[in-house]
Amino acid sequence: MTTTAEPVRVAVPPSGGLLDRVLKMRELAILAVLVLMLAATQIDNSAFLSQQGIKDLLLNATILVLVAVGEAMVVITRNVDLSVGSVLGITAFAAGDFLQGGGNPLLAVVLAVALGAAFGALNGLLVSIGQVPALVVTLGTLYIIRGVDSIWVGSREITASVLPSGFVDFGHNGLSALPYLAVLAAVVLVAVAYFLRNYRSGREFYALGSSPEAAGLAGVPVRKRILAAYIACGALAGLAGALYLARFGNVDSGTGSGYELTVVSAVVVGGVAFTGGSGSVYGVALGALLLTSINSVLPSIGVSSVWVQAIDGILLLLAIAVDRVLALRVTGVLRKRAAETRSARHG
Amino acid sequence: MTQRIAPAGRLGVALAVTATVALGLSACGGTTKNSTDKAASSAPAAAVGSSADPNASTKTGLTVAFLPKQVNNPYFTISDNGGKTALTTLGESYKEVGTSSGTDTAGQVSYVNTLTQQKVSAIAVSAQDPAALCTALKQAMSNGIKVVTYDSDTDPGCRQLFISQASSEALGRSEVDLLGKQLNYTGDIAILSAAQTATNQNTWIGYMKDELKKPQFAKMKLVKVAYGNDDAQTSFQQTQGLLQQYPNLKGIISPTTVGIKAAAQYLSGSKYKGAVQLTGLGTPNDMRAYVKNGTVQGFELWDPAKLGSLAAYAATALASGQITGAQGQTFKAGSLGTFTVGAQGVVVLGEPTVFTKSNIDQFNF
Amino acid sequence: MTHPAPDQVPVLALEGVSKSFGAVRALRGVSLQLFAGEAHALAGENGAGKSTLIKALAGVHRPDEGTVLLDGEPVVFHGPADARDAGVAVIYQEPTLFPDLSVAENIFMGRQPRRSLGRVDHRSVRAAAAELFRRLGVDLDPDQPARGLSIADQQLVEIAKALSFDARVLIMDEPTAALTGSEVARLFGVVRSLREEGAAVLFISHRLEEVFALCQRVTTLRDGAWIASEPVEGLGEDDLIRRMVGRDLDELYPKLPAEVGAVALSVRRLTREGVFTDVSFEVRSGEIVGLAGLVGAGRSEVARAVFGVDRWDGGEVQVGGKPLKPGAPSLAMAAGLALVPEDRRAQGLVMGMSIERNINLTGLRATSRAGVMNRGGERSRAVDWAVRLQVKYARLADLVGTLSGGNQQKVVLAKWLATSPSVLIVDEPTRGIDVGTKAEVHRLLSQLAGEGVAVLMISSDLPEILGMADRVLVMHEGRIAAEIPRAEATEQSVMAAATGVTGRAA
Amino acid sequence: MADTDIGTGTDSATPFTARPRSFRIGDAVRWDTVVGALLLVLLVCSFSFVDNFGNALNLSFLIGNTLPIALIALPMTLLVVSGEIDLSVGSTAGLSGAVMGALWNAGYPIETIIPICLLLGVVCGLVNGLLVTRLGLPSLAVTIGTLAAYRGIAQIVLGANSVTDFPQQYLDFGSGRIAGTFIPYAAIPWAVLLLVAAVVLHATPVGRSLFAVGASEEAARFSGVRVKRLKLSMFVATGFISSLTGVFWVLHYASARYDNATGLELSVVAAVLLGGIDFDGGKGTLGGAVAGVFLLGALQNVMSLVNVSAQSQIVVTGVLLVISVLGPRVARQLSVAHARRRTLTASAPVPVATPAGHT
Repeated sequence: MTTTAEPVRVAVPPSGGLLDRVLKMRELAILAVLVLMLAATQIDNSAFLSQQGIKDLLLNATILVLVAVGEAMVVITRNVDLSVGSVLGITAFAAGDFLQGGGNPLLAVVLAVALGAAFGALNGLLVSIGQVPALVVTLGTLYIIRGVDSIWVGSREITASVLPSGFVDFGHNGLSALPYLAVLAAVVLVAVAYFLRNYRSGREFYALGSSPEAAGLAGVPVRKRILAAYIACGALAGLAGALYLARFGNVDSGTGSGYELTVVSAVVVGGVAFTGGSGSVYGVALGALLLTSINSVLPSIGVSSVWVQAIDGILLLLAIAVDRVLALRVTGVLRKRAAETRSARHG
Repeated sequence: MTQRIAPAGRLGVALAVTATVALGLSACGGTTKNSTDKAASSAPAAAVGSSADPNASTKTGLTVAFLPKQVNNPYFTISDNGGKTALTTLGESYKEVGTSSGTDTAGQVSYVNTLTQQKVSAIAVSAQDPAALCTALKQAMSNGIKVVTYDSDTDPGCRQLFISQASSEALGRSEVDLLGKQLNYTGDIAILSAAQTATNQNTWIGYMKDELKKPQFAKMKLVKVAYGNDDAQTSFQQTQGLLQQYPNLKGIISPTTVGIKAAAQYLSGSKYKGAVQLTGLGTPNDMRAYVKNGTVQGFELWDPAKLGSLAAYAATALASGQITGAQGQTFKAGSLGTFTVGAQGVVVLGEPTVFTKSNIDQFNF
Repeated sequence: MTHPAPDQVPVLALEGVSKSFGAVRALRGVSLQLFAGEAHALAGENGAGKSTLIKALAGVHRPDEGTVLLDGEPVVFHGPADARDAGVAVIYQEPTLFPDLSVAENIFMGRQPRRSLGRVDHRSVRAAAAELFRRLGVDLDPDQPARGLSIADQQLVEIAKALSFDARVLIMDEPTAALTGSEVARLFGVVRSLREEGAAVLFISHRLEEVFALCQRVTTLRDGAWIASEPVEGLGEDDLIRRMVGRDLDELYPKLPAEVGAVALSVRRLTREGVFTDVSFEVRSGEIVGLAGLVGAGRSEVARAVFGVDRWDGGEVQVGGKPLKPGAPSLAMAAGLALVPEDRRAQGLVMGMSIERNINLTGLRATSRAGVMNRGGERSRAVDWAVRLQVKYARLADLVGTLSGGNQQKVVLAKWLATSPSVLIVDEPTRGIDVGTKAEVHRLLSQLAGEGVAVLMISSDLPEILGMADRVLVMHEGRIAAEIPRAEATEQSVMAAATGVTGRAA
Repeated sequence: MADTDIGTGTDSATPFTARPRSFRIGDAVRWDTVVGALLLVLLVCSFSFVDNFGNALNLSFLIGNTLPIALIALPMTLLVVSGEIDLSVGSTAGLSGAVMGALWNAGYPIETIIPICLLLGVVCGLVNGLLVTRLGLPSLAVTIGTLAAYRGIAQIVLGANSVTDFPQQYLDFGSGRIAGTFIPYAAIPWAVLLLVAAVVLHATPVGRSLFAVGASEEAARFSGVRVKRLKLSMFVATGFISSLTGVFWVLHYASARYDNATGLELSVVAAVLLGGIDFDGGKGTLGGAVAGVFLLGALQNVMSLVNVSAQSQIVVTGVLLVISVLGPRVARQLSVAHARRRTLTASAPVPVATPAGHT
């Protein structure tokens, strides 16, 4: 069965995965900035990249990476979840309370993840049913969960002494410079990236964020996917809560407050745009690593911690400005290429 | 028919004009800092009306409200409960209100206003900021409400009494001595404080620096003051930064229960455990695990419960007219004994207790 | 080329289908049968109900009355996905794709071939997409992102999607509007091959010569009602037009001659990189200049640049002899220019606002004293112009979105005529409005020219261009390809210039 | 005379019908009158049942505490109506307070300091506005960035110390009350600004253009509205009022600290949305926003008086916020479904499960 129209063969330059190349370039840019910064710090203070130093860098980043990856899944579907800070706080205390009562650590982590997923489902239902702007709903649930957390926790506190020593050791031990927590976070990161890259529902997250109308037309179950994204984000925030408990050994009613702005910054610096449909979780992990490294780099080169917040803010502004300029240039290139191929085709 | 929208042009111009006019106006002299810098009202506000009558009977049925720097903070929970037990023994009623964040001055002011509204007999407050509460506290005092500060003071003019846990000087100097003994007076040291704007922290650090000028501390050098903002994760990362920036740091003083706990947690999980000494102010329950595993040799604190109950007794004494806050007056504080009002209305609880492996198990707070 | 036997069961059919949106009755008891292996044309004026019919077939709308029949059995499509699973593929004129995803993913979204453990088999997705493009005879790279594709390429992706699930019914809504001569030929080749494989094709186009070249049967709709379904063979073009329009042409295009005055709008060598180059033309007062060309030829872009919505890189625009600074619609309006934009719903009106407020959006300063708007002045201006243009509305405070397409277009015209412009640019003035209102709009344009207004009319509707324009400019790929006076302007001469095939047969 | 414009293929490629919005205007007004009524009911109940709510002292406390949110809610309402948002208002207020403290310590006269702080606010607004309008960046991402940047700069400027020795007559203006009444002095400039904002939004070309830009930016641009300049001036006005609030905050609490007004932005956004301002732009009234601000303020005051803990107050604010946004939309969906069911009763009454196009 051949088509009767004679195919018009015109050599179109192999553009290769232009889309992927742009994405890779974006991730390489963050990696370059990160490596440059760490190298400069190492020159200035040789103890910085010692075994303990590297271990601390990775440990600091694990919590933010987990929550930022969950948040990225939601932002890719063109939504946002501001309640992750409160979810982290309440799930950390829940795990601690369970452990305090003599529960086994593995079950405590599972409990934290389940509780996080439950809050994620609440967010997902509110956003997908009411078709309500996600920022406002999750701002509401941020307050609600924080309030419930402080009422339930009150002035109680989980201290390292009440936790099983194995759990706390797990929090800071590792194989030479590679802490267990970082390995766990890496496993979760790769799993989520693999899912988003290689599974239908994962691709549909991107489709939903890229164009909600086209997604509806293509038969993508919009509400189910939004709900799934929020449940995953809540579950990861829950897991991060359990790991926070292991790492810091201390949880009270204020844990995690204000964390959501850092998480959103990591997601945006990591190349996932608010407009949805683009960016990768690897980029977000690098963004998280970059932000937390700043908090470690500055004290070790003697810059007072006063500067940290200003630098984080300026870094975020730079990232979104660069993204915008990059996007404009890429669209220009694509349009020019489309015009060339068309005129070449029937000159 | 031209139709030009100069939408907000006029608004923008209006703003710029008002700003420049005011700027011009001020050129001809204005109230500057030194032109108005008369001495800030330093004398403690005397209790309104009645002179002190030491043997007036303690009134019952008073309501004393505790307003800690931060609700849900374990340290304040212990101290406020101490106040509660003292008040119930005296037959008064106890109440605790406060903000959930330690740096929400606006919130603390609105709580003082609310308490004034509810016409409580006395307020015991640990101030987040020396001046922010002044207007509100003065308002309360003018409504006949007795004001006592505890743990963290305000300007003397905004309260009648300050219950100091231990004299700031004693605290500052004793922490340096404690660390000096542990390092046998050699090596670089650093301080991990709470929020930059915490008044009691800055006063203690002042005395620590003065103590370090003494000859026996010649070989001990303070290299850095870091701020953990009373947040576990920030204190954690600040401790990390200190050790990375000064690899041969020998000792850390952290005069805040949150800071010392986070530093201890970091040290006990890193290679610096035992190599770097840590002391400061911490609660026995928090630090018991770290004293046992050798991360911390010794630290000190006062008993917050005693501080809370002394504040309660002082407030009741004021409300019953037994004292007015003037220097030299004395009042009984139940099992704690009698206390005399020092200069500027300061009442000192006593010497801090030092906790070490040997005596830590006798304390439970 | 077999003709379907009369007793053959239609693949997909509508029986007595009606659909209305609020007060507007889009379809009234329409029946239509699509047979395997047959190309069926759907003819009708703008606003005759064609798009609503397509959406009923595609499961986007649920008919109020009547049923959809699949292989003769009644069926209910709960959404576009049901229709697609039943083998119905639709190609809209401006396809909705995922701009951030690659072309291959666009085709197979939701139906990606999978390998072990349910994982998407990216290699076979890319390979299948390449195979589909080869089959369509086009060189699109499967990894190319959909963002930035020309409309022609976007349509190819939609067609490839239809091929990918072996669609049994292919519905194409004005697919050739943006295609050049060779692209149209290639598209027809694909349609013919699909028909040979047994697919039923429903083809909608304004260009009657395409209907006669491709289709075996044609159904005509007018004002939402079924007029006729008959074989194309033996049917004359004029009979078809009369069925579509229901009245003869000149009543539809009442163009009165007007005496032409001085140059009101002059455009010199206007250029915007990659969009249009070296465009020069003049419009005199009292003259209606038609601007024809294919979709994507750059006509709307020129209008937007002249009006100041977009900046330009080179050239000069003069209104009434005075040069105009680029990039400021407010300055253009002050100089007496007005633009009725192409997309009525997104550019012409603020859907969330009332009729009164929409009309006054162009006269905010005019109806206010000392910076504060006065309700009375605002109301009288709106009522005056709504009545003058015979807008049918219940209350001025109603949302403009509740009006029919024709009335909405009148509100846009009212909004701009209220600024009494000396130069009026109208972009697709009668797209998607009913025949009755269409004639009124044309009468209004002709009357305006008579009063000395210079009118530049952009339209893809050739009969409208030929009927209304004193002079016809034709644009092709961003350039002025030809200037044809009214006497010599015919469909052939204009289309030849528009598709860049000057001289050679289309 | 049937016309099939709605959802025709040629018009908008998306086959989804435009959401029938016939009662949106009615709906928006209805919501903000609901909030106004709620506020009245709350005040009446509190006057009668909550003891010592009604006296002058407490009312002045209530107004004093709510003023910062009420001040910033004015420009924020105009900004949200035009479809944008500014989360950096709290940090701008903090920065202007910090600069005020630093300059005061450096010995500058206060009459010079205050205009400088206001000018600083204009600059902060300009930065936000230019990034959003010239570079076309989303205002949410930009203002999250400037929230951190401005707060960081404030920390650098003032760092450890908190400045408290401002001249007494300014402090009195900041926290004092007009003799005999419960009206704080500072409420007067706020009332003036409220009047200005109400006139600008509801009775001037600027206001009408804001509604048009919020409802459909492209249609507004095609009608000659200078969208970029309009949005820029809204950001500048927000920056200016935020710095004014920062100055008021310092005088009201008699202390300039870098962490003043932390988290204020979330309270302002919550109050404005509670007042019925549509987050997607194009709808809402200033009266609704002010009602939202004072409903939240009064609620918090009353809850503290009846000893409701701070934590549960947070929960109440969160619940109110979710209801204020979910309420109108769900109500609309119910009535749309109801309307559709009515028109469908003729044919097979099958519920329409159209995929939810996510707006």
